[in-house]
Amino acid sequence: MESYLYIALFAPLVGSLFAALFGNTPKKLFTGIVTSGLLGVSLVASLNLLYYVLTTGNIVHVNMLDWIVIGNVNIPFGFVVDQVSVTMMVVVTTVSTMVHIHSIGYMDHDRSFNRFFAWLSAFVFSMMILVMSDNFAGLFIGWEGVGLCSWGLIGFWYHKADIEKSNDIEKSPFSTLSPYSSISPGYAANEAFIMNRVADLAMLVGLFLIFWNLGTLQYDEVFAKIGGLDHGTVVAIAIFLFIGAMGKSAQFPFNQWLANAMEGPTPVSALIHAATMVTAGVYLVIRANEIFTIVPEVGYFIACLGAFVAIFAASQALVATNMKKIIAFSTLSQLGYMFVAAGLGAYWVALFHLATHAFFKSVLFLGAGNVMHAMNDEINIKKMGGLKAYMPQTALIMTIASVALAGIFPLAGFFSKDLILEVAFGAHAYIIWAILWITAGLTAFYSFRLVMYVFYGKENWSHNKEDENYQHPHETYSYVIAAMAPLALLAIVAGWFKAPFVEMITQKLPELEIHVSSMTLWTLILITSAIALSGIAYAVLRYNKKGTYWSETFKDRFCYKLLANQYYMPHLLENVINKPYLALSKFSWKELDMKLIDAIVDGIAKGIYGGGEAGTAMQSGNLSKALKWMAIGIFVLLILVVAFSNLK
Amino acid sequence: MIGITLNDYLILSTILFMIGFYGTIRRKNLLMLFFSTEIMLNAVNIGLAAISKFHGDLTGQMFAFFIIAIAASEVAVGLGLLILWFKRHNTIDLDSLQSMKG
Amino acid sequence: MFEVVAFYLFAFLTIAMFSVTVITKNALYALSSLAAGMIFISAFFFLLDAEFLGAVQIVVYTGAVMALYAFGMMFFDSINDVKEHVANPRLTFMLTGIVALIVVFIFIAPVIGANATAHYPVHPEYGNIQDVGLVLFTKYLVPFEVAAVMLLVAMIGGIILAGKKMDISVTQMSEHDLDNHKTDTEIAKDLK
Amino acid sequence: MEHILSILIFFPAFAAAIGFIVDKDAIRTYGITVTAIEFLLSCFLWASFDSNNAGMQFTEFIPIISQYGIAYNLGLDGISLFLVVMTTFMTMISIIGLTEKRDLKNLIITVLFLEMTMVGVFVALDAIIFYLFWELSLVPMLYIVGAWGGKLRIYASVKFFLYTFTGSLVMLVGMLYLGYVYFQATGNWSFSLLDWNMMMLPYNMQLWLFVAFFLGFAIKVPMVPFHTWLPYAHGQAPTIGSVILAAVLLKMGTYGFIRFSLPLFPDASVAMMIPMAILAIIAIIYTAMVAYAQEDMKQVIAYSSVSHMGVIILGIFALNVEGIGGSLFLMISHGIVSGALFMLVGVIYDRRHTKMMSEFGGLARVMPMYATIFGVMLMASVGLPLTIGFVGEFLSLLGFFAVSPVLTAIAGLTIILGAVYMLVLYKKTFFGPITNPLNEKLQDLKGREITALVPLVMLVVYLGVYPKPILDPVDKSVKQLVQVMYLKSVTPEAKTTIASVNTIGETK
Amino acid sequence: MIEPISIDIAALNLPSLVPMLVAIVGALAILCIDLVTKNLHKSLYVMLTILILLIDLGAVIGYNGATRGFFDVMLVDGIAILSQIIIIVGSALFVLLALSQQRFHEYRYPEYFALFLFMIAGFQFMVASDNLILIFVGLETASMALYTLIAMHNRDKSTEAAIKYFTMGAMAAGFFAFGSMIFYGITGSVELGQISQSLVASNFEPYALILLGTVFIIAALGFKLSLVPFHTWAPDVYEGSSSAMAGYMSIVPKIATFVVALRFFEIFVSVDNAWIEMVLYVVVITTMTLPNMVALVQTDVKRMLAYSSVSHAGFVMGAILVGTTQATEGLFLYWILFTFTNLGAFALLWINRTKNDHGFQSDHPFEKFSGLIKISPITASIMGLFLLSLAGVPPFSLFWGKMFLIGAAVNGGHIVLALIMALNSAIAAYYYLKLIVYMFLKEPQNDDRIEFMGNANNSLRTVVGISAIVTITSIFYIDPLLEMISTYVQISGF
Repeated sequence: MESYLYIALFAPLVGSLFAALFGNTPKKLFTGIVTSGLLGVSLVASLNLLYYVLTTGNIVHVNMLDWIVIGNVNIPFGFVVDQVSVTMMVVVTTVSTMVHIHSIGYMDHDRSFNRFFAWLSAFVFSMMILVMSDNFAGLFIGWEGVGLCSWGLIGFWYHKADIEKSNDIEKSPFSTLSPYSSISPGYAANEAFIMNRVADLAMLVGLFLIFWNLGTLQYDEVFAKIGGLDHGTVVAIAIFLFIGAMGKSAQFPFNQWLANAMEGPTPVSALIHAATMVTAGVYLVIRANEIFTIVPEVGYFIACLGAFVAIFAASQALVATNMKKIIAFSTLSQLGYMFVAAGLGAYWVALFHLATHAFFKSVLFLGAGNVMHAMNDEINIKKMGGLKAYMPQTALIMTIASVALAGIFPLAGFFSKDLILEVAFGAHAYIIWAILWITAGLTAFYSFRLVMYVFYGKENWSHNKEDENYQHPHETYSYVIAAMAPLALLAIVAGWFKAPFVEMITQKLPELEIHVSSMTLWTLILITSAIALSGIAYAVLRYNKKGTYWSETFKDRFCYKLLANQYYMPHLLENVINKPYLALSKFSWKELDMKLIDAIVDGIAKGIYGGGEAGTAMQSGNLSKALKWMAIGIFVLLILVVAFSNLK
Repeated sequence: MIGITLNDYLILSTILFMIGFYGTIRRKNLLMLFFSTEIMLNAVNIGLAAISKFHGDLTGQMFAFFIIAIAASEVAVGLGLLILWFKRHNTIDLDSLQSMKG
Repeated sequence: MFEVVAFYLFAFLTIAMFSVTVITKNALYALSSLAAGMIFISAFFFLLDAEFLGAVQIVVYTGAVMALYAFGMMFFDSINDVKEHVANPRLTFMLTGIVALIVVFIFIAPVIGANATAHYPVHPEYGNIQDVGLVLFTKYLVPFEVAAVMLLVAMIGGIILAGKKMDISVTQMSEHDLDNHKTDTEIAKDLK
Repeated sequence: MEHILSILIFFPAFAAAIGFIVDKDAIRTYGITVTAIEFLLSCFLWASFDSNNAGMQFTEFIPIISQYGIAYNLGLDGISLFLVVMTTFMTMISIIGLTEKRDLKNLIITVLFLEMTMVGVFVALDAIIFYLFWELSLVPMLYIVGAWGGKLRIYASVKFFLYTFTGSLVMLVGMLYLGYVYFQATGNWSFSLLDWNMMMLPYNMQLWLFVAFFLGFAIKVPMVPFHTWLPYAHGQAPTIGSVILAAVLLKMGTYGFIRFSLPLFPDASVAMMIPMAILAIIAIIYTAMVAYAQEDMKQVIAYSSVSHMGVIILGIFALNVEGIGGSLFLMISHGIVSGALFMLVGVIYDRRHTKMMSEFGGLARVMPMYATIFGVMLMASVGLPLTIGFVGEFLSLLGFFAVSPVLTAIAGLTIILGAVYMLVLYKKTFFGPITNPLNEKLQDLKGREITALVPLVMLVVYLGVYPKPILDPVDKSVKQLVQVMYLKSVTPEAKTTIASVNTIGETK
Repeated sequence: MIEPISIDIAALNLPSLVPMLVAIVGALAILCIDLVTKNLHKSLYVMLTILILLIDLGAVIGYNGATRGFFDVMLVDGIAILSQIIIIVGSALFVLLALSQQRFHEYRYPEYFALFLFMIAGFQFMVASDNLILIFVGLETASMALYTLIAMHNRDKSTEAAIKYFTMGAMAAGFFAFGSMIFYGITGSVELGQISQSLVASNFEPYALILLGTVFIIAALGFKLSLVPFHTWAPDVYEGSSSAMAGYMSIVPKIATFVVALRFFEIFVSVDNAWIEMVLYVVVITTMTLPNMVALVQTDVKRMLAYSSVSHAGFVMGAILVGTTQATEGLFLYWILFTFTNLGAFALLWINRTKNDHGFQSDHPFEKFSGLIKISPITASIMGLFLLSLAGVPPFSLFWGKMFLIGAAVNGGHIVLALIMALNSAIAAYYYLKLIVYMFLKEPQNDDRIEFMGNANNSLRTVVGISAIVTITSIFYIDPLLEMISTYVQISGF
């Protein structure tokens, strides 16, 4: 089995390096094909492992080689394939394979075609390390690795210039109504990287805590010994690890980078910012469930935060017209769901939702990619409309995905999401439940708002070449659709494998027990589905009647502006952190370093020099002065005699 | 009856020495400046002679003798230098030699 | 009694003379007062029964030194008044005044050197000259010879410095001039 | 074999001496060959180094001033081994990548002399000999900065010389005093470290001596607030000067701390842990901010060096194997990375004769390979895992965490602030559209530059993935060092502290 | 009636006089040669001088008689021999500089070399006696000769320098006489040994009077050693006299005076008298620091070096303050190394002395040397070498001296002094660096007035070469040198 493990792990790396060889050369189709093929290999290997784990139930654990060995530290490159990681592996490889194929079509006109695939495969490799590592340090490697790749991919179109900030809500890079996802790809990339670094620091502290208390970073040993620590320490560990997770999973207050990350090519958003990387935080919590179960209070906090983020993000999606941002917000809110589950101790539920969400959300993004590709990178959903006629398959797929997202029976979303609500209810966290329930409605609404705006209604663009909003929409390549089909399929059927999944995963993760009568269960399911359906219904009907959602009067309201400006969080970052930090830095350079510290150093030198200039007065060159100096010398010495003649 | 002690001689010699000392730092005319240095040396001679008298020891006189010799030779060299300078600049004013300073 | 009177008299005279020397504006006065002072000093030597010193003093100073100075003065024709602008005489005066005070003050205390053993005692029976001669040509023979050398050095120095060869300065002449074998007189002309 | 260290020291000097005869058109080849041979020698040294022996190896001993106990005493252990190798390696690389045209001959000969002094510092076991090389290293650097530097070169070079000279003179007094103490203790003179390590010093004396040595080392490192010579020196120095300065000369200071301050003054070191850590943290955060404010690429990297040296100091004063070992590794990695970064800046400077970020933008499009390598080095500099930069930083912070979690958390800001200034620099320089028409036709890396840079890139990755070859010997020697400190410490507090920071489960 | 005195010649220990006699006789011989034949080339006299000096040196080194000689006037102990060696070797190297390429006034006089030898004899008497009279006479002999030699360079500046030196010297002579008189008055002796004994016997009473005498002696010696504030002559005299002479003055007269100072202060240091210690502390520190600072602002290299050697003198004076055996060894070690380095530096200035320096306000302004490395690399490198050595950069010779002295201070318990010494070396480094900066880091200014190596020829090059080699290879001979010094110092019990 080790061989499969290595294949699964290193195939993407090989692909990445291969593509990198041609990184600076013009487009070569085969780079795309080769990388996709290698990912296919990786996928097959992962499935193989899944089958193995599923059937035998034993786990594969290899220790490749030592990494850092000094003093008490002994960190190997070790990899483990157990029920949790294999699930992740399969999800990751599946989605990424499809995304790769899709990208061949999506990026076909891009001059940096090869570079794109190098980065993309590199990302998959890092992600694999992240999920397969058998110790926290290895996890951290992957953690940073995916960060790096997301930096490279968000900033993929680095050559775009910065957008100047404006107060016009239609143009400001900070609003979701403008065509710009952020100031510039470069800016977004750096922002994402740095924000993640902030969280990573916390994560590092967590690792240090673990190390200095337990002397190891290996999962199994840590989890074996963790019980022995005093509660406070474990709480600290849990909190720091979770802060790390918040960064990757863009939980509040680290959420802003995810929305801005939509600067990247859409497949990237699909793979990294929907399916895989952002879920790494959830994976960490699941992976470290032994730690979190000891400290339920932290878990509860996680759940609360998750719920808050769920509605916080969903609400922003209501008014946004930036297609990708809408989906990004929905991702964010779904992550909130997962954290609720994880926080309330339903780890496998979280993992389950993670998987299903990966499928339908990625396909949703890919669909969006098709649309933008067809509308040559138009991103404002209000400038689209009626595209169903031109790209039916895409329309179909996106609708399916949206339904799944909304959580309608029998699609994937239903099983996982509904479960989370049950968990919340079962944990007697009624407020959380309520929030999630509302969010479910909102989710259904905004996803269909998107679908309606894009595919139905009148065409807000023109066929005629003269107009500036001229568009020539067309369905994309068939193989792209073919690449999306499996995901769409999974979006439908994934939920049906709940039983075997549970059967497998509970060998690793704690059982889930919900102490509510089946009666209440059914009612819960009903009302949840009800609100979801009503959300869809409202979206569809209202659009068919009015063709729009928000009346002009409403647009001037504060709450609308608030939502459109993403709760003014970008402005906050800009004015409370970026600008003051720059000012402070300038101050410490120009004032402190130059005018104070260096000035003191030079001052001493100048002082001595000045002393020399004063000293030259003694050397007037006049003989009689010189003689006087001798006299003064005698005089001083005599004074010393008189003064200190007691010294002996 | 008051006798003259060694101290009296020493004080006298000091006073003379200081007169010479004063002269050296006051005089601007090099020639007169040299006079003053002569005075200083002579003042010392008195002291030495007196000490040798009161100690009944001849060393003092020896010393005085050598000092006289030294004084004489100083005059020779000093005058030589002065003449050299005077030939060039027609002055022996001390303020005339200030070409080097700082 | 005589000793006391003599001491104070000569003390007064020498002090007066030397003060004139350092204060007067007239070089001639200075010179003559210096000479007079020297002679009075020799008086002290006789008082302190160092006749040899006294003789030497008179011979060397009034004989040699004064003559030299006299010639010097004629050479520098500073017979008439010399004008000196003293920077700040008050400071100078105070400086020396204070120094003198301190020193005198210290000297008021008796010199307890009396107990010092005389390494080369005076033999009254010999008389000063022989006495001096004895010590000078035994113990102090080396310094005596060195003094001779010193005088020789001084002589050579005086001669060279005052000599004619110093009128022209090879140091300040370019190598080129030196090479075309100019005679010193020609060079001297050029310098004029 | 007996005298490999002496050979290692004096081969470059000898080569430099006879290099005067070599014609100036051939001098570059000459320089490369010599440094390459030197590097091979050091590799041979590494190969014949016994990793299981924690003590000094290849020792040599020749008395110089017998009646004052000064001897030509050399030795090498896991602590100094890689600094030597890194020195020879970076010197070779910097000469390979040399693009300077003006009197190349003098430059290369000077660099060779410099190499002698640098190697000497790392292998000297006698305090006076150490001081000798330490001071001597200033002279060639003065010449390099002053003769081939920029506008302010003379100010910069003189400042560099005087500042460090002053500090080390105070250190010299400390050394002499230590020698005297040893004389009083044992009755015979010695300035040999090995002898000094035998004696225990009373606490107060340790403190004073620590301060004396601190001045010497801290200025060299440089630690805030003694750092202001560095930006000038780097800003004005020619590329090769900056490379060697950053790669090797700065390490002398931190090496001095490990070699002298820790084993000789264990109690003082324990007492100074927190103060030093605070200085280091100020350096880390403050200079990171200053670096962010810079407009000149080279200055950014210069200040970033100060910031990284702060991390190294922090690791050293963790006083545990992890921290010290980590800081040693960080010295190596910082040497390679900052050296490479300075070379990269040099590349662009050769093309445009400016280092101002505002002059650039969008370079990634015209110089992709340059951008790639710069990116790699950037990531190494911000300490991305699997690059060389991570291991050292991780271990240093990890080590100090045992001392004070809170301070470590603050010091950890380095991974954020470091990312800030480096990424912003990268964005300003490489991202965005090409604003300046002069940059349209810039030529990408060419032969010599590639040959110089690619090995660095490979090292960055290789040692990042597999640091074991370095960590193993370091581990042994540092363990012994910590052991010595434990045994020599006179106050019980010190003993307990050293013990506690080295054992698991003591941290709260 | 005077009974005849009979003296045993053997008891006189005449060999103790031989070295000085050699010098004197040699001088007389030169004078006689001049009488016989005029206008001989200077090289003859130079070589004669060197030969005489060699014989002199032989007589000094070969001396193995009693320490006392000639009615105890002579005192030929270890430090006397050591200092004479320094004096003679320094002089021999210096006199080679007379063979300069260009012609200068003083070298046209055979008397020049006669005076030179007389001067050396004078110095030798100074160091080889503890009798204040002989010391005084020897000192004056040397000084007289020195004044003349300076003036014989024969330009306004040199005459001015000579007059200044002479006048202040006369005053200093007065001080010396006065001080000695007081000591004679107290102790009834003029021999330092006996003075010391009887002072100890009388437990330093009357104290005030003793200190008074000390003050005047300090002033007199301070003038010769150019200690602040008696140093004001030094820069002018150095500048006025030829570089060669300046270099000589910075070394030989000082070591002679140092020995006298050593003998004198030993009286007090041996009983570690607090007052002397304080005064020396003050004097040493000011003498190290003030000239250092003034040297920073100099525009002329020679003048800068003048200040620097003043500061070096202060540095060495520290050894006398410390007063331990190691310090005394340090003093001599330092001075031997300093001799070669400083001689080398001044010799290089001498080599670059040109006559057509019209327009420059002084002989060797810094600008003159800018970009020297481009014009004549070897000169620049060697000059840089000397400067680095003076600055105390290891491994060049003077570093060992500095280290040894600072070490002595530390071991003597004067940590503060040691620190001040160290910091002063740092200050000093700046002005040495200034010249290095001009030579190595600045571009040459093509100015036709500037002509390098104009005064060079093989003998001068030889001197520089010797100095350079000694400066570089110091690390190899420090040990034996120190052995020799310590043997000499220890036998004379300092």
